[in-house]
Amino acid sequence: MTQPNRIAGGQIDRTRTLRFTFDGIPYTGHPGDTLASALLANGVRLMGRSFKYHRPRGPISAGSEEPNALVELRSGARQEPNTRATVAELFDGLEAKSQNRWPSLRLDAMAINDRLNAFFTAGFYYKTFMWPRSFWERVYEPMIRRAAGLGSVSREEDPDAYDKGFLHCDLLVIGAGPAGLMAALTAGRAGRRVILADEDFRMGGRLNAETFAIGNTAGADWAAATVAELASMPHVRLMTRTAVIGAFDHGIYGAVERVSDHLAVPPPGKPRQILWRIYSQRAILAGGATERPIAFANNDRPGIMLAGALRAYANRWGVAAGQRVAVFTNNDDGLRTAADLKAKGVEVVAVIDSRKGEVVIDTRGRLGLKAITIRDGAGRTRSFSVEALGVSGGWNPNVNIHSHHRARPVWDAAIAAFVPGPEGPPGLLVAGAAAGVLSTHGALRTGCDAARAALDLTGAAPDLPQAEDAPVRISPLWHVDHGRGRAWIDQQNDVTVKDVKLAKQENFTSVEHLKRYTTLGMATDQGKTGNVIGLAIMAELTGRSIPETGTTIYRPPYTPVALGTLAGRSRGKEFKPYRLTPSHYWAQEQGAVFVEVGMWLRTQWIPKAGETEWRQSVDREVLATRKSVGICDVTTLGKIDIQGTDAGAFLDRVYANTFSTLPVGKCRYGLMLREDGIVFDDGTTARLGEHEYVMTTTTANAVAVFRHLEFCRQCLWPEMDVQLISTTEAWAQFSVAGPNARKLLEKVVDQDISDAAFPYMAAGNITVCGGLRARLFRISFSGELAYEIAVPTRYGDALLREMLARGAEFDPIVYGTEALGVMRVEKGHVAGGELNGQSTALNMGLGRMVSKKKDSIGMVLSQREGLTDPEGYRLVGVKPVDRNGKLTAGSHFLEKGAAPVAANDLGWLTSKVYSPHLGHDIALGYLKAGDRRIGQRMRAVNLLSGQDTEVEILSPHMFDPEGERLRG
Amino acid sequence: MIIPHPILGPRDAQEFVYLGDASLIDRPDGMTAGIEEFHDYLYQRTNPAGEHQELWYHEQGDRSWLVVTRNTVTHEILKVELARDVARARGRTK
Amino acid sequence: MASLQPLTALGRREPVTVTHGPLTIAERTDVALASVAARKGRMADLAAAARAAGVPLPAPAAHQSGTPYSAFWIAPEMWFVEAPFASHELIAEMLKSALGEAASITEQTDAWVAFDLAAPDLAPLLERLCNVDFPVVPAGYATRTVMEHLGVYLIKHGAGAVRLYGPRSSAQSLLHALETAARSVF
Amino acid sequence: MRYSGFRVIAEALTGHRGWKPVWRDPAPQAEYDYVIVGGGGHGLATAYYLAKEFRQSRIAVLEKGWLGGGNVGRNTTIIRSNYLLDGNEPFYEFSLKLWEGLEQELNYNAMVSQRGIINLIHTDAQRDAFTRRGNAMILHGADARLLSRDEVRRMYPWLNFDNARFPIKGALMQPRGGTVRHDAVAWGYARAADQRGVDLIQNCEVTGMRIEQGRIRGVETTRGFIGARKVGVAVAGSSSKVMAHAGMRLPIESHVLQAFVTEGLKPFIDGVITFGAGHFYISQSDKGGLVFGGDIDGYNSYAQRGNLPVIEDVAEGGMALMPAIGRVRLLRIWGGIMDMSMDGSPIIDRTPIEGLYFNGGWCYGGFKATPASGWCFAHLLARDEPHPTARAYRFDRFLKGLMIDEKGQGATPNLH
Repeated sequence: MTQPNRIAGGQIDRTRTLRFTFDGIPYTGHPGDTLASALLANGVRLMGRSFKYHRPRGPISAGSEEPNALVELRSGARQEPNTRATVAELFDGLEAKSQNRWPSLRLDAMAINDRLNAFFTAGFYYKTFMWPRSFWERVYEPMIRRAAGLGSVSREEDPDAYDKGFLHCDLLVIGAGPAGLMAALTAGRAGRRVILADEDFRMGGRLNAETFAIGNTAGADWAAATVAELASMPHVRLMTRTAVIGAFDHGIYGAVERVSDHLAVPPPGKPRQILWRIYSQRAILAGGATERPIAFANNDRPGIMLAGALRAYANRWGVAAGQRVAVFTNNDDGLRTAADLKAKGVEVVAVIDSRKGEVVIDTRGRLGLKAITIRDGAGRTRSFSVEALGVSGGWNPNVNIHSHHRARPVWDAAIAAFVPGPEGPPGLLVAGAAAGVLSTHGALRTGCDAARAALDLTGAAPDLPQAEDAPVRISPLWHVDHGRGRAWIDQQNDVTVKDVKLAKQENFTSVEHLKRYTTLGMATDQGKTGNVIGLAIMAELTGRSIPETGTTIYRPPYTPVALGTLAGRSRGKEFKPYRLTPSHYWAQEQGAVFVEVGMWLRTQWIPKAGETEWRQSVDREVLATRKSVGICDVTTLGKIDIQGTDAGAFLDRVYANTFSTLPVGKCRYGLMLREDGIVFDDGTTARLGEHEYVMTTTTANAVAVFRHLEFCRQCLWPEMDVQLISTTEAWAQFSVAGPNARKLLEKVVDQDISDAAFPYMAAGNITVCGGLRARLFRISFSGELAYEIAVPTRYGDALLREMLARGAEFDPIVYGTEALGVMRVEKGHVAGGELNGQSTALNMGLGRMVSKKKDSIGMVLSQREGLTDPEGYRLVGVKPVDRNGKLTAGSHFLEKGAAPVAANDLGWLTSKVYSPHLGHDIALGYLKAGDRRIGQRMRAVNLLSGQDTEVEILSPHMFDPEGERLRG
Repeated sequence: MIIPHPILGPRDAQEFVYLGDASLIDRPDGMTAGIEEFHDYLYQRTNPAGEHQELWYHEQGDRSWLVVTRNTVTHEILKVELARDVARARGRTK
Repeated sequence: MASLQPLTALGRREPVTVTHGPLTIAERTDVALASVAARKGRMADLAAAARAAGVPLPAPAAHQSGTPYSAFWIAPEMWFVEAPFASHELIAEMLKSALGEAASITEQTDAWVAFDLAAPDLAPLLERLCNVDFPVVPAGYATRTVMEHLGVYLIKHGAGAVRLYGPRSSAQSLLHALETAARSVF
Repeated sequence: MRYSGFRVIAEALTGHRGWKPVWRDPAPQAEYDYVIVGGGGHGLATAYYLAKEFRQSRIAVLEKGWLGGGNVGRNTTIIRSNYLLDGNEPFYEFSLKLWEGLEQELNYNAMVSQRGIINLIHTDAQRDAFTRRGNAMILHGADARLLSRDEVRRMYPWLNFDNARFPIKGALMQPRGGTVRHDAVAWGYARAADQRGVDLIQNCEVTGMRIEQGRIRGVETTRGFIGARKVGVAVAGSSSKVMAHAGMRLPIESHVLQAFVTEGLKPFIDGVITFGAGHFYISQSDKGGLVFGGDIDGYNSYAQRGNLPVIEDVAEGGMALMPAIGRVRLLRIWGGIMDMSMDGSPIIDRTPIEGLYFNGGWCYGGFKATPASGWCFAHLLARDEPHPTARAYRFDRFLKGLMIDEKGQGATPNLH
């Protein structure tokens, strides 16, 4: 296979040939090629279609600013829509497809839009599709949505992995062109830690695309030598294929390294890309400049590209985009393209210099440029047959990252472009073309100066090598008035000069209105080539200056970033870490079903052989517990060790009820409010010593409660003698409940735990199994005679096995969170559904626990009228009148016969279970004035399912209301 | 953001949990103050565009509560103190 | 002690050691751990008692090795003290009797899983995991940091030696994160 | 001029020379009956409804920058009325009904698109809470459906059903939820208000308030003093700054919320999806970009830009839910300033200063509220009494303990 447009030279490895396909057609290229350079070498100019008009398009650039040459790269689950062919590194076997066309790139049916362009002006959709009203969602919008977008998503899981990481340095240099290289060299030679990052796979920036000399070597060779010197410095990190995407606060930069994108697939275990957070108090933006085109009629044909890109393809990649070319420029830099191409033996048929009054006024060639028409200073027109046209409208410094903190760039009339202003992210300096210094020598000088300034380097500045230092000679030209066709500004979104004119006509003259109304700059290139032209034209139309017209806001990321990269490893099962309980491995052996509770995996129930429905398992666990004894892993409850001579006084402040009076060796249920008087959390707290308490929290609030206690300790009462430490994971804790709980525990506990020795609400340090330190609390969530026993976590598994083995005569079972839930609802204990952050102690029937005799968090504001309304919600128990009736948590209470409207809404069911003991569904609920409705009948209605059940309102204590069992 | 911790030096703000205005230190005494005073304490905020004293908790660090003086427009951090020291200076005791 | 067979944080009888390329990750179950916090206004008393008992109380962000007690700073006037598990399983009681009423002491041994990382240079691994500027901080540096959403204490004993304490319940997740990063880096 | 398909065709055939400015650029008059501070969605809607529904005149909207430049121009464009509490649901349902007729009302196509919103369920507790909420919605006349896991899977087969850390167990769906082209809302209201004689004054920042004997007399602006009988402030994000001119402190903090859009893609997400186990919600615009967001950054800020941790957190949620979007590229991140209130719900109320009215505290729910907020604020301004659906949005609800706390997070604005 030949590459007809491949010419001599370039930084490609011609000794190796890479095979690839585009739209199924095989081509070849070489290492060092991009997909775009390789396609151009093969004579392929047509690479894409535009968004709105489906105009045939080829690349206009040789970099990440590319709006046109977007392809679907790779296939299957790795399909990557909207990939810029101009930066996609060629690899053997690369597959690419064109997008946004049907049935084919050359013959795209949707190109009908181009014929109808007179109707599809900026914002036309805001003015139509309104009649008839029902047609919008049924007809018009589906039509619009079908046409939306460019590339398509695979819908399969991305098979590649992504990493994240953190880097620190003294100086981050963004961009490895002459300015960046010089900055890194200056800092590196001074011994500072430097990171030099460049989005390209080859460092050197424009030096690779130009024929300039630095000193007495070619610019590209100087770059390579400089890179080699930097690579020899251990404190310098060179990062190619690494785009800095944003400047965030306080010297944190985001950067994306494309580790494996130049390979067919990443090596096993290796990531596709890495998101680096780079911490650097000093950084230098040396991101260069982006050339901008000039708008003229039909300036969007494949083969028309930026003059600098045309020369980059020739110099760096050895590719002539066409055999016959022309150049259209308003500045000296465009002339370099003509000179370089001529030197490469390409036929340059015309150089159109607008400064001489010459302009291009039209072009021809539907699928690729065939000819241009020019008009000279005297008004004469001529046509030339060409395959490529290089256009240069001047260069825009890449101020983007410098503006990420919303600093506005300032207008520099000398180069007719915006340059970074005095404000910007603290610590970020700008050098080289990014600073508006467009010569090579200027880049070297400002790169060196910036590094010295950033790092406060003293001593004489080094001698800089000789380099090109031509002045910028430009006479701004934004669009050519002559000519009849549309003149594109934003090629991808098909925004043309006439759209800007319409925006002006309709008074969308603010630059933000211009952008939003016409979609200028909203395409995947974010207007890197087109924005300034658009606002310059608006400035002309409104009679304002360009700086008065201003720019829109620059936002991260500098170049689009794969979402997988930003997520890193946190996806799938690794989205969040797991927390496993001490009995997890035992439960796994038993075939337990687990449930996510926050990060924890808890045993939900443990099916036994023959059980086919989860209810069978749960009912069995409940009944066995209530009949004999059950064990439940409650390690997930938060445990906080609270010590100090003021520990008791501290607890009095943070709990609504009193703890300073709790005797040593006892525990008490505690209710914790937020300062706004709403219940925050609950749990039991035990006093293990004069100055030592251990608090338990709910599983969900363990972290928040600890944080809150630290706030109280450090910010509110800093002189209290209180020390806090979490011990949640240090102890494996099991609830042992049921009539035989004591008998079972007596098999493992070394001490006397008779009712007399260890009465209800006793707590203390004990030993088990012959001397292992442990803690025992006689508390009950289930309503049974119950204890919680804790041992150091490593012994938790063994203690569980030991209890089951030694207590085998009692047929102990291990129950999960479902059975736990059943028993607590039977007892009317509040939990998740009731502790909803919206309910007061009064709502829960615990109003009397809020002591007014002492100051505590939330005490005062809990007394507000809205929170003490006698008609407000109260916790109630609920059962169906017909014992076969079904209840659903979340159903609302309605009176019998009441219409299902909000005015009749009396409350809702917070938690529902099936009570195997009672033989029917039961629930807890918040009911308006519920305390006065005990015994009444009403309905629990679930309008989502149509369930409508007559219920009786009960006290929430539906099982053993006198509490005889737990004291047994 | 990076918070210059008074003990530990620069630390990534990701390690911290934010609470809000440092006036939350000035909790009234519940035995003497009434609902209105607590209302103003808990709910009303100056919310300045500019210098703001605010509470950050070093949850993934040393568990210190800090009072950070930060510009809410530029995010520049002007001062960082241990909240406990600030609380004491404001006369808070037991 | 007693008849109960301990289980490691990874759910096994014996600690796990895994290697990947130059890296070794060794679970350590032979470390006893307790927190020691000065009671209000008793720092001088605590310091004296600790000196007498041979318990180091290093400066912020530091670890200090000793025999049998080593320690690292975790919060103002608060430390984690390490000792050999075999001899000091009852570390909290031992410290209480040594340090008296000047300190609040809490057993922490089983709240954590400990991993020792060893490789010629751990920097490339750690830069994928946490934001500690590992090459720059000195040996003896101790800090809390975050790895894949997990709060972890990191102690640098040298460029190629690090001890991590992660939450015990997430031992599996932490090890998985370490191994994944190792595969990615080495 | 009236917009229609015929007009578009007629203009196309005559070179589009007939299109008129969508609004005038009037110089401010010395005095108005009503001065609305804030030319965002809420302020423009307020002015429109004042003129249209309440037959008021001599109305001006003062905007410090460009019309629609506040949060109406930087949000994730979602509309819904899937609220739980009595104080909220009627208001948001009223708003949704107004959205449903908005285009004909304004003769402007804002692309109100009711393709449905689902809130995913991952735990039994969430199902209970969503059942409660779905019932509350229906009781208030809104629409709601509880979807099973299989129903969700049929709708969005490429969500992570088989390898999820927090498995999907179902969803609460509001079929009438959807999206609207956000900028067009501002432009539609602006155009319609302008046509009814409202003066829309851009580049006019309020720098002070003239208050005499407890009564508002007008506002000082960068374009001079403008007298007013009544002043309505609708500047969410900057509420504390503007109300400080009247010496008021508010139960509000300003926080930054980042939002995100990807490169344009062929359609694959039809409706709006909200992840129940992470901070992530997403829809796909008519242009093809995935528009998504998550949590606020969490610290007080007026900077209109955020930081990496939340960007990463949102992406993690996205990948956890939709592993197919790993290779989709994020195109742009922006930040808006939210009035985070103390209970997560807004305020539309009188102030202690006679003639000064306040509308704010929208947290990140302001966009969907735009029509009802405008209507209810206009109602309050014109009649001096709250609209029935906005009665709960009072300043004194915190004093009285009548918070409207959907999330149950209490007086911690960054958690709402």
